[in-house]
Amino acid sequence: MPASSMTDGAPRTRIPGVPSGQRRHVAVMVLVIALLLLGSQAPVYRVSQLTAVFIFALAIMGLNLVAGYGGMLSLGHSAILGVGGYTTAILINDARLTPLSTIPVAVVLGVLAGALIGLPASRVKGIYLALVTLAFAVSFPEFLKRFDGLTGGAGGLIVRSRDLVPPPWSGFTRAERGEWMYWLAAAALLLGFALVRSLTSSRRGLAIRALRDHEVAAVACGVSAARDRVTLFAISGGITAGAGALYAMYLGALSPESSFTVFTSIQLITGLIIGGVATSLGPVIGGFAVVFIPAVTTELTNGQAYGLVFGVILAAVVFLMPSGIAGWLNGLPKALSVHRHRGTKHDPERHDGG
Amino acid sequence: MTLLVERLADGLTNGFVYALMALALVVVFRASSTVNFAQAEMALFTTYLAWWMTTKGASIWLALIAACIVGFIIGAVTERTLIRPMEKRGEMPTLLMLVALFTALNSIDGLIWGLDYHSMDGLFPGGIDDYISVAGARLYFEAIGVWVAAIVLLAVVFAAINKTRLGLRMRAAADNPTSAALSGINVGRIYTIGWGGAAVLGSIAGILIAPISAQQLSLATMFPVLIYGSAAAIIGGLNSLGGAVIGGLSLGLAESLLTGYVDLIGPQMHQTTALAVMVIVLLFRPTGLFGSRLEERV
Amino acid sequence: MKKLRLLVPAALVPLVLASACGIDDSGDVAGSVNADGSFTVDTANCLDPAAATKEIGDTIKFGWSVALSGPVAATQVRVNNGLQARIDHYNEAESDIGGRAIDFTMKDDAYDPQKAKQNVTEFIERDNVDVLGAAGTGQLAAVADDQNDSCVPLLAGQVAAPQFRDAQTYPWTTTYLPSNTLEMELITQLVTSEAPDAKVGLVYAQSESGESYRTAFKEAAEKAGIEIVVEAPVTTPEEAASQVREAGADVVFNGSVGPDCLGVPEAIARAGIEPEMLIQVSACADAKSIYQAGGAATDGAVLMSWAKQPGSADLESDEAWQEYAAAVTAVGGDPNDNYTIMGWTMMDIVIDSLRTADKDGLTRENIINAARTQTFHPELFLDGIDWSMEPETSLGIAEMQPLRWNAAEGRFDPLGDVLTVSK
Amino acid sequence: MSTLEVHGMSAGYGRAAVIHDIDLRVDPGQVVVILGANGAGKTTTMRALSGEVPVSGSITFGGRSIANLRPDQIARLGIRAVPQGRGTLTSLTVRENLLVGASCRADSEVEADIARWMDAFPALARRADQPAGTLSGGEQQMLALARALLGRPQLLLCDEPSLGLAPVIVRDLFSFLSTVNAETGTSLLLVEQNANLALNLASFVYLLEVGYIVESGPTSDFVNSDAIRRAYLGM
Repeated sequence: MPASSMTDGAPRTRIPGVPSGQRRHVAVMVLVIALLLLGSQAPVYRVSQLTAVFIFALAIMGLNLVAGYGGMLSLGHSAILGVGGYTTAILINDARLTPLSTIPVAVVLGVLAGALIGLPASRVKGIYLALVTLAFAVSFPEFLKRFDGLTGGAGGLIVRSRDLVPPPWSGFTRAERGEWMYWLAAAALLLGFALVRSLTSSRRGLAIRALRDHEVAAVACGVSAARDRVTLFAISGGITAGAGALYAMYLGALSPESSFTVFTSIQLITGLIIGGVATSLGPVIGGFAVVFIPAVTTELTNGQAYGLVFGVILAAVVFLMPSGIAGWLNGLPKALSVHRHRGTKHDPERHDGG
Repeated sequence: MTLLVERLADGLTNGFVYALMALALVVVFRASSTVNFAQAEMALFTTYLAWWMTTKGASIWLALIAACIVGFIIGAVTERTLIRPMEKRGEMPTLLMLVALFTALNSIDGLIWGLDYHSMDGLFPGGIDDYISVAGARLYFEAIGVWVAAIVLLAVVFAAINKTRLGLRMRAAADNPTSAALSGINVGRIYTIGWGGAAVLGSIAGILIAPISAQQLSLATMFPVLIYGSAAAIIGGLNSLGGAVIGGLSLGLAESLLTGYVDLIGPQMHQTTALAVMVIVLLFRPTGLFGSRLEERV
Repeated sequence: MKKLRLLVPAALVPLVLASACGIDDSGDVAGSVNADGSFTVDTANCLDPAAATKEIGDTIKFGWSVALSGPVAATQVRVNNGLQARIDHYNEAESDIGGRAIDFTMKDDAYDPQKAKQNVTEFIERDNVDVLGAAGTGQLAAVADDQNDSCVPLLAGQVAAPQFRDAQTYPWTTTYLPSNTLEMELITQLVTSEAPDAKVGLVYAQSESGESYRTAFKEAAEKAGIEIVVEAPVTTPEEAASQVREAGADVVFNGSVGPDCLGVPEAIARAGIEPEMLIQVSACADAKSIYQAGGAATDGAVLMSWAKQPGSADLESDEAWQEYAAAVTAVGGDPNDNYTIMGWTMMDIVIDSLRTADKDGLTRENIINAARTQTFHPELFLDGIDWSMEPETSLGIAEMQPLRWNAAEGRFDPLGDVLTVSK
Repeated sequence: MSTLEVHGMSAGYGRAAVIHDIDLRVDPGQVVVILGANGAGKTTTMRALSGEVPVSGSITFGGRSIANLRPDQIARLGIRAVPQGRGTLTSLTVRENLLVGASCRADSEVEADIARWMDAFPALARRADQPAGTLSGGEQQMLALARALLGRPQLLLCDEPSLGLAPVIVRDLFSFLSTVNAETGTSLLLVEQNANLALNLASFVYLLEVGYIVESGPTSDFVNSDAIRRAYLGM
């Protein structure tokens, strides 16, 4: 199966219940919180940029579930992001709900949207599935325009900042909304991270990877291909829609023509590839790539070269770092240590010699 | 009646262009088992080139030939440098390469030719009085020219594929690359030629559509054509040449008639309509209406 | 899986608890209208009130977030030429705002609201700009709240959407483009006077602007008692033209922009319709790419304008025009471009606000107060049309001149008098 | 003079070699058979010779090195392989399959050759314009053989031609191979499990065991030989 060759999952032998591992977990948590604290002290525009990074990372994390662990390329995640965003915006504007309380609704609708987009995955695969999901991505803005009574049509929706004030219990004032969003997005990202980790290391998760790599064998072992694929899409949809909800809260404005087109999907995929497919850190790195590459190219060239730079980086990563930056980093210690003889990275090809 | 004729004519014009794009996608799919997401952007590049040549005084026919040559080179070079190295790595890396190319090409067009939209002279007379009347509807030579050009082109392509040695080799390579190679066919070269040929088809489609496109010639001209073309190719069956043509024509006609006559769908949803048809076809026939076996690698 | 089942509810519970109460809808007061009709913004709500009242130093920092790449950048770049040329002209030949220079920076947002927000946040927080600008409804929507909370004036935003005109909601924001409501009302005035009892075919694009023209035109037509016989969307120009012909419309209003400015008139001509009047929106004013290219199809087309049109006979002797043309040529732009003219006048208006504000001391507060109460005649506006801002309506452009394209002469000719919105 | 000479050839998939240090030789007009049990490396040997698997060592054909040439280059030099599984071009017609076999030829005798092999296999003639995918297994095997022969090879590589075919068809096939060899002078290199049939046809035998040539010699040495039994049973 082709997808496996680029998804070097960096297998690690971990023995459960060994205290050193737990100590490492604690150490990692402390490090993460320290980094987040450091980030929150950055200048306001930087904090805002980091918030965008976290939100995109979360969206990419959802995509990683299907595209990375599931081996199913989805071009439809822009629509799921939009479902989350529009749910939050509409509930705040029309139902006058507090922003936080809209997130569960957005997640649930995202699960449904994910399942809907993933439904064809039980029947079609590979390039065909990519095209089906592309259909959802292209149709989504048209749906928004068609049902403009609810969605504001082509003009989009605005959520006023006074409706987005941090909740009183958070201790943040209205003026500190940026910081509040930073921490909220960081918390959501960590939650998403934990969820994906627990999912992929569970037995189901292993089954799903087996499905990606050796479908026939996995099905023979009792894995239900159709159901697992749709489930994976549903969970992925929930995560990405959660990111969409945060996106609406962060930005306060939704625009179908510019925020939720197929190009957003391409952006998410590019982020995932650069970060590292089927790695747990890949989406986070991808979030940085998605936010910072345009920022840097804009500073350097001011304009049209942005697409060219993005394309070249994407191609270069696919060529040179098949498992993305995260995969490359994972492989680094191995590469630096003594060359081992048998550790070939390539899939053994079919072995059917007579 | 007049309205019906006009809608049929519009649908046919678009349908032929979709058919050409779908055919290009199918030719590539048969070579490399991938859908060339950058097909439309390759075509956009050569269409810009042709337009630019006409602004420098070249005749549109000369520009067409140049666009075809450059298109062939772009397609062939893409296959050799970006796609062939991904062959062993499978579907996803190949698709990503094409996404990268898609983004980069569009950006390059903008860098070279600017962001303005341009009205482009067509291959056929496009004046206000260049039409014939059918049932009160005006059929413009521009549109009729597209039909004729597309029919001729399709006939040439089908003859080339079914009646020539090169066509035989292409079909053999698409059917069973190993056997083809064991019979002495340089399969790699055939793929390269296939990609080049597909890009030529795309280039011609671009030069046919740009003068009559509502978008005129701009960075956004060709992307919708890709969407419809890929829907048409899927509907017909990704490896079926005839299916691509039938898919393209029926999609063009359905688009024009459905959005024109069915209020429920309404004008906002025309891409959705095409794509919904595609998804439904796929769910019931995963290989499309005329496609044969699904590429399955275990 | 077990872990997973626990995680989800654990995450959801606090969120649901937090939602126990809805949103508090009490608003803030943004400013007050004085007895003389002028406006005083309330700086008490500012995140940093001191910054709003501090005198600006030797350089006025001005940040614009606009699309320099992506699909709409084509026209935007032409607007930007006008902006840049006007700034250069000020810095080189005027410098009369207390001798200050204007430091003008454009950042690309690729028409993406998220990038626009990022740009404006950087402008405010890192670059400490004194004045902001933005283009596009979605982009302005994404930045307006932050910008108002920070009390940095955003002047002459390149947006037609009416929601940003409300001085109480967005006290620190002004927009340049005439609202579609106003333009449509003037168009219906014109239809009533020039073609009474017309059957109007309404052609509209399925875009944000198209839908907004459509809504505004229908409202205005209803008030004026004009009959709309068909509403034809531009799925393709041909399809729209067919529908117009089937409905037997004798006046066509084309509420679409971009390539359809030319595409629709051509399709109308090709469908064999010869309407009494073909009305285009003001955004379709580009003589060269639309009307000259259109030939017979665009001959006699009518549109509303407030600014001078390139190709008019008297421009040769117009000093202001010559000044403008020289400055635009210097930045590599094309003076005979309506979008460039627009950019120039936008910046003209901003500079006038700054000048006026400088009389009371150049602070952000005074800048926005000046911009909210401003009467000014930009040299490139048509004679008899002023830029007039008042805090209640914030219209800016309230009058327009109907123009008719004369294909034989290759220019726009006035059609009747300047029209004013009825009070 | 066409002679296949192989010295010290190793080949395999990825980094694991399947066959080791093999020496082989096929003279003009000669029929050579490689016998061996399942998994001995027979198919790998064939694929190495036809260029489908990367190899180390030396392979020369008519004095020219062909090691690691592409399959199509090797085919054009005059070695044609009939792969295991027959490699039918299923969507092409029978006639087109044959034309593919001749697609590198520029001479005018292609049609004559097609007629000749269709005469030999009347089943192919009857279904000349049907998609080849509709043929039965035996017919597809004959088609594969005819397709290879249309390249007018000097050396024909046949990988288990008897696999999955009824005994009566297998007999026909082998008698046909013998005719071809006699009439055209094409050398044959066969891989077979059906030792009896192969030994009837071949004049020289190689025995392959887990990737190594363990014995070789003229056919006469091997009739009723223990070595053959050992090769098959892997003892």
